[in-house]
Amino acid sequence: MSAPKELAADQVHLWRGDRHVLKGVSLGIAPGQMLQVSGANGSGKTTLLRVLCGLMRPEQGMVTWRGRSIREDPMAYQADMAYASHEPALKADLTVLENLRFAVGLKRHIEVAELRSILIRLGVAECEELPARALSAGQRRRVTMARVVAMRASLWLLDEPFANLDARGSEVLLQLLDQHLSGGGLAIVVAHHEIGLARAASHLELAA
Amino acid sequence: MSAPKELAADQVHLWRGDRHVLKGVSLGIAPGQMLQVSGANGSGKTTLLRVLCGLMRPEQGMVTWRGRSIREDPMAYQADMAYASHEPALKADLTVLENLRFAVGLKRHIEVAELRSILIRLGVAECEELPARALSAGQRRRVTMARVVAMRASLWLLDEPFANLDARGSEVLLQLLDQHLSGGGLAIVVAHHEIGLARAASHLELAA
Amino acid sequence: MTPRRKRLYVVLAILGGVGAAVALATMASRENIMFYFDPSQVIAGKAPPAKRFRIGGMVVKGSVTRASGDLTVHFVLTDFAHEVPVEYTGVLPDLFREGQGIIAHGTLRGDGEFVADQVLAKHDEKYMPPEVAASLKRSAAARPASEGKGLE
Amino acid sequence: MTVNISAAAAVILQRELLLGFRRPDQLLQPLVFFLIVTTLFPLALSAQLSLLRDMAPGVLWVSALLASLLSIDVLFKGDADDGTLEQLVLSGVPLGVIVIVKTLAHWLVSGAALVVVSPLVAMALGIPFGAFGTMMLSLALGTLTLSWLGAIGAALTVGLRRGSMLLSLIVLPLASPLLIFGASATDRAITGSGSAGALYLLAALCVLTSTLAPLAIAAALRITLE
Amino acid sequence: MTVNISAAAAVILQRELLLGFRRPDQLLQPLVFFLIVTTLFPLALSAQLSLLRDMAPGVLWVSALLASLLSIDVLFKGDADDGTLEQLVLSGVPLGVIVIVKTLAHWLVSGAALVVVSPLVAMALGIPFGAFGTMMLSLALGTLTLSWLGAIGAALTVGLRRGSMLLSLIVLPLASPLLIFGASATDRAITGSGSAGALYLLAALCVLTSTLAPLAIAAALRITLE
Amino acid sequence: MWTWFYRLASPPYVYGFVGPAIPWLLAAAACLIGYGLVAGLVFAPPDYQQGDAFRIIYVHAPSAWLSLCAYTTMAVAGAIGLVWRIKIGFAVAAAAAPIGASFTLVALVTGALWGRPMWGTYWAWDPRLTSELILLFLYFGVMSLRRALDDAARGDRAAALLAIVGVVNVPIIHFSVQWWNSLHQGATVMKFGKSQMPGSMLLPLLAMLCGFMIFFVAVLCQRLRAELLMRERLAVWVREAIRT
Ligand code: HEM
Ligand SMILES: Nc1ncnc2c1ncn2[C@@H]1O[C@H](COP(=O)(O)OP(=O)(O)OP(=O)(O)O)[C@@H](O)[C@H]1O
Ligand SMILES: Nc1ncnc2c1ncn2[C@@H]1O[C@H](COP(=O)(O)OP(=O)(O)OP(=O)(O)O)[C@@H](O)[C@H]1O
Ligand SMILES: [Mg+2]
Ligand SMILES: [Mg+2]
Repeated sequence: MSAPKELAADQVHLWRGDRHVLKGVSLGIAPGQMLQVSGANGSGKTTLLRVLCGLMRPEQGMVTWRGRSIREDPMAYQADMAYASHEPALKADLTVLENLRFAVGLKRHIEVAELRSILIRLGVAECEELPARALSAGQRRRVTMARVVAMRASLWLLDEPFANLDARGSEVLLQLLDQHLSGGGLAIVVAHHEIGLARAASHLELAA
Repeated sequence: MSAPKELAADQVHLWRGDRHVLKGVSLGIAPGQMLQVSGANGSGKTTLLRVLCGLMRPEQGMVTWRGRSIREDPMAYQADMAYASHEPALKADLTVLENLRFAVGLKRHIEVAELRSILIRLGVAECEELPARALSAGQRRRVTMARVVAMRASLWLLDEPFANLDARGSEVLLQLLDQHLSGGGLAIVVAHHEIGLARAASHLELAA
Repeated sequence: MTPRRKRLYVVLAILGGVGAAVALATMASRENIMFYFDPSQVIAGKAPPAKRFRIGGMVVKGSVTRASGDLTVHFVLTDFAHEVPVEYTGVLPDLFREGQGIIAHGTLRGDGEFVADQVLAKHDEKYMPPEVAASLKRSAAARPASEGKGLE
Repeated sequence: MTVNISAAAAVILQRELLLGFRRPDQLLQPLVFFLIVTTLFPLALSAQLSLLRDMAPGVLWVSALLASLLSIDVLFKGDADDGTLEQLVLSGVPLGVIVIVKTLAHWLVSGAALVVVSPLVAMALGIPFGAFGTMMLSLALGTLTLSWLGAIGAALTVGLRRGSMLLSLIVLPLASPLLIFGASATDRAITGSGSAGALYLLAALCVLTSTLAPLAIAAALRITLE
Repeated sequence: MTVNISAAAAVILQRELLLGFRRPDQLLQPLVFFLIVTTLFPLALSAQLSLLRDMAPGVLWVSALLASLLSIDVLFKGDADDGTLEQLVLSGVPLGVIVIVKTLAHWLVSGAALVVVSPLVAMALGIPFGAFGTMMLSLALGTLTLSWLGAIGAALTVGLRRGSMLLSLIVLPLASPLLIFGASATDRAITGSGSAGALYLLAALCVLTSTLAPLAIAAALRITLE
Repeated sequence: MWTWFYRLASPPYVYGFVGPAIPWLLAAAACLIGYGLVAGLVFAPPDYQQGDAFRIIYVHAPSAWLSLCAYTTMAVAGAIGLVWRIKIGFAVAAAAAPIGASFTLVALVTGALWGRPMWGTYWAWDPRLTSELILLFLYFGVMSLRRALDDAARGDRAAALLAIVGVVNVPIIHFSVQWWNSLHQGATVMKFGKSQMPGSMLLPLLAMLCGFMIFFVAVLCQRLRAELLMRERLAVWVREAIRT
C-alpha cells in the first residue's frame, strides 16, 4: 500500500542494562494496516511496543505519529492510542465495569450501556459485576481487549493479545482487529504464531 | 493403558462465589501418562489444578495420590509434586539463579552447575544473573519450567505452560514433557491448543 | 489548547504559587516564630508565663554575683533598652563573661526573674588577636557611646 | 481527538475514592495508626505522666507525620504493580493533573480525616479547647504539605519492594521544617502566645509545595516508570 | 521422597536475609530510619527540649514499635502478590516451619538490627551508659514479641479485605503491655531502681508468643490462601 | 561497534583528560593545606576571646563550606544529566555524593567539638546545626536511592531529581543564622563587605579553603574515573584503558 505512514519509527536503538535490545528498528504503518511483530523470547518485542507508545525513550532514533515526533505533543498522541501490555492492568478490588468505566473515562465519556455491549461482544458479560481478582486469565485478557475497543483509539498496540485466549476468544479478537482496520485504524500486534487475518498484514521479525 | 492410576480425582465439586465451577470432575492418570485439560476461558481449568495440588479444598469429592487422599499426608504429596501456575512465582529482586536455588532448595539440595545446565537447556542461561524483574514474559515462563524440571517431582501440574513461549521454547517444552513421561512421570497440562506430543495423551474438556 | 499555551499556563501557575509563598513567608518573618525573646519583649509581657522559652541578650557588666556555697549565679541580661534578672544553677560555659552575648533557656518566675536551666554563650563573627582587642577597647573607652556589641 | 481534562480529573478522583472505600482498612489505617501512636505515648510515659501535657504538640505532630507517611507509601505502588499506572500515564491526561488529583485524593482520605479526628486525640492529650482551631488549621496545612512531599518520595521509590524505609529516609529530612513550625504553632496556641507567624510559614510551605511538587512528582514517575 | 526440613529452613532463612539485605547499604537503613525518627522528637519539642531526657524511654520504645510494625506489614504480602507464597506452601515443608523461619528472619533484619543500633540513639537521647544493657535486652525481647504478634496480623491481612484494621486491632492491645513494661524497664534502668520485674514479664510475653504465635500464623495463612 | 560511539560521546575523552590532572591537583592541595595548617595552627595569633580553641575553624569552616559546595555540585551535575541527557553529569553526581557526605560529617564533628568549649554544649537544636544534620540525611537519601534502583540509568535520574529537590536546604543552611536568632555565629568570611578577621588569621583560612576545594576536585576526578570505568565497562575504550 502506498498510503502515507501515520506511525513510523526510524532507526530506534535502546539498551536495557548491558543489553543492546533494539538495534536500529525501523517501521511504518498506514491507516488500515496491521503490523505483526514477532521474534524469539527476549528479542525486544515488548520493549519496542513500550518505545512506540512513549513509555520508554529510545536512546537513538525517533518515533513519529502523523509526521510529528510523539515527544512533541504526547497528550495528543496518547489520546489517539490504546496500549494493552502483558499485564491486564485491572484493579483487583474494582469490578469489571468499574475498571472499564475509569480506564475509558479518562479518554472519553462512555455510557454503561455501550460498555455492556462491548463486554457481551467479548463474551465476558456475565462477569461484569465480579471484582477483577475473581477473573480467570482468559477473562482478564478479554476485559483488556474490551478496554482497547471502548477507547475508540485509531492506533492499537497489542502485546500478545492471543495469550490465554481460548479458540472462541481468538476468533472474536480476529474479528475485532479486522473491523478496526477496515474502519481505517492501525494496529501493531505482537504474536508468536501466524495471525490468520483476512487482510494482508506486514511482518517485522526481531532478531534476538 | 491399564497401569494403576497414581493420581485420581473423584466427583470433585467446587463453587466460587455463586458459580458452580467444578461440576463433578473425575480423572485419573498413571505413570508415563499425560492429561491435557482444556475448556473455554473461565471454565475452571485453573481451579481444577489448584484443587489437584491441594491449594483449594473441594466441597465434594476427593483427590487421591497413590491411593491415599492428598489431605492425609500433604507434605509427602507436595514433595512429589511440582505446580506451575499462571504467575511465574519469581521474586523480582532476586536473580534467576537465586530464585531457582531457593525455590528448588526447599525440596532438595541442588548444585549450581545442575541448575545452570537446566537453564541452558531452556535457553535462558544468559539471564541467570539478571534480577527476575528484568526478564521478558517468555523468559519468565522458561525459568518457571526450569524450576519444575529442577524439582525432579514425579507429578507435574502445568497451567498454560505454552503461553508467551516462542516456537523454539514450545519445542523445548515438548521435549521436556516427553522426557518426563518416558521416565515414568505424570503430567497434567492446561492448554488451549492441541499439544503435539509424540505419545498419546488423554484429554479432559471442561464445560463452561 | 496547544502545547505552548499549556506551558504558558504552567509557568504562570508556578510564578503565582511561588509569589504567594514568598508573600506568606514575609508575613511570617514579621512575627516571632521561634521561642526567642529579648529583654524588652519580656518586660512588655510578650513572653509566655510558666512556659520554657529562650531569652537572649548581653550580660550587664558587674551584674554577676555568685552565692558562696553552691553553683548558683545571678546576673542581669540587657538588650540595651531593658534588663531582666536571671538565676542559674550549674556550670557556666568558658566563654561566659560580663559583656558577653548569651542565650538562656528557662522559665519566667512570678517575681519577674528568669530561672535558667541552660546557659549557652554566643559568639559573634569577629575574630582578632588579644592585642588588637585591647587597643580597640582603649579607643572605645575614649569615646562615650557603646557601639561594638561584643567588644566591650 | 483530545482529552477533556476536567472530566478526566473527576474520573480519577472518583476512582481513588472508590478504591479507598472499597478497602476501608487502607482508608482507616492512617487514622488508626494515629490514634494508636498517640495512645502509646501516654502508656510509654506512664512513669512521667505529668510530662504529657507539655509534650502533647510534639507527640501529635510526630504521629501525624508518621501516619501520613505510612499511607503515602502505596500511592503509586499499587497502580504500578498491576499495570494501571502505565495506563494512567498513557491516557492522554497530563501526568501533572493525574498526580495532583491522586495526591489530593490521598490527602482527603488520610490527612483530612486525621485533622477531623485530631480533637479527640488532643483531648486525650490534655490540649485545651481554645487551641483546637489553630491545631486543626496547622495540621491541615501540614498534612497537605506532607502529602506533596511524600508523593515525591513515593514516586521515586515506586519500583522498590522494600521501599518504605527508603521513602522515610528521603521524605523525613524534607519534612522536618514542617514539624518544627507545626509543633510550635500548636504549642503557642496552647500557651496563648501568638501562633500567626508559624501558621504563615506553614501556609507558605503548603503553597510552595502545592505548586512545585506536582512537577517533581511527575518527573520522578517518568523516571521510575521508564 | 520427603523433604529435609532443616535444610529447607536454612534455605528460607537465606532467602529472606538476601531479600532484606540485597544491597549492603540496606543494612544501614534501619539505623538511619531510627536515627531520623528520634531526631524528629527534639525538632517537634524544640520549645520543651529539656523534657527530652525524661521522654527518652518512651521515644525509644515507640520508635522501635513503629519501625517493627511498619516493616512486618509486607511479611507475607510480597510473597502472596508474586505467587511465591503458593510455592512455599506447596513445597512439602510444614507451614509452621516456614512461618517460624520467616518471622525470625524478619526479626533479624528489623528487630535485631534495631537493638544493635539502639545505643547510638540512646546516646543521642541522653540515656546513661549504665542503662544500655537493660535497654538492649528489653528491646530484644520486645521486638521479638512484636514480630510474632505482627506476623499474625500480617498473615490475616494477606487476603482479608479489612485486614489492616484487624492487624492494628490485634496488635495494639497485645503490644501495649509490651510498651508499658519495656519503657518502664528502660526507665528504671536509667533511674537505677530495679528493672528485673519488668524484664521477667517481657521474657514471659516473649516465650508465650514464640510458642503460640506460629500456630496462629499458620492457621491464618491457610485460611487466607484458600 | 560504532553505535557505542553515540552513547558514550565524551566519557573516554573526559577519562583521558582528567587523569593527568589529578597528581597536580593533589600536589597543589597538599601545598595549600600544609601552609594553612602550619600558619593557622602555629603562627596565627590566638583569638582575644577563645584563645587557641578558635583554631578548629581551620578545619571546620572549609569542610562546612565544601559540604554545601559538594551538594550544589551534585545537584547541578544531576540537573545537567537530566535536562540535556548527558551521562557524564550523572557520573559526576554519583562521584560527588560520598565526598560531600564526608565533608558534612567532618563539619558536624568539628562543630560539635568546638561547641563544647565555646557555647557550653556539644549540640543544640539550632537552625544551622539542624539544617546541616538534614544535609547529611539528604546525602544518605540520595546515595541509597541511587543504589536501590537496580537499573543504573533510572537510579541516576531518580537520585538527581532528589538532589535537586533537596537543594532548597542549601540556602537555608547558609542564611539560617541571619533568618533566625541562632546560637551559631554569623558569617565571618562568606559575606559581602569586609571580613571580620585580621589578615594573620584570614590568610591561612583562605589557604585551607582553596586547599580543600582543590582536594575536593582531585578526589572528584579520581572517583569520576572509577565511575566511568564501571559505567562504560562494555565499551571498547574501557577494555583498552584497562589493558594499558
Ligand atoms: C555541630 C555544630 C556546628 C555545625 C553543624 C556547624 C555548621 C556550619 C556550617 C554548615 C557552616 C557553613 C556556613 C556557610 O557557608 O554559610 C559553618 C561555618 C562556620 N562555623 Fe560552624 N557549625 C557548628 C559549630 C560551630 C561552632 C561551635 C563555631 C564557633 C563559634 C562555628 C564557627 C563557624 C565559623 C567561623 C564558620 C565560617 C563562617 C563564615 O564565614 O561563613 N561553628 N558552620
Ligand atoms: N536491566 C536489564 N539488564 C539486562 N538485560 C535486560 C534488562 N532489562 C531487560 N533486559 C533484557 O531485555 C530484553 C527485553 O525483552 P522484551 O521484554 O522486550 O522481550 P520480548 O520480545 O517481549 O519477549 P517475550 O516474547 O518473552 O515477551 C530481555 O532479553 C531482557 O532479558
Ligand atoms: N468469587 C467469585 N464469584 C463468582 N465467580 C467466580 C469467583 N471467583 C472465580 N469465579 C469464576 O470461576 C471461574 C474460575 O475460572 P478458572 O480461573 O479456573 O478458569 P480457567 O479455566 O483457568 O480459565 P482461563 O482459560 O481463562 O485461564 C471463572 O469463570 C471465574 O469468573
Ligand atoms: Mg514481551
Ligand atoms: Mg486459567
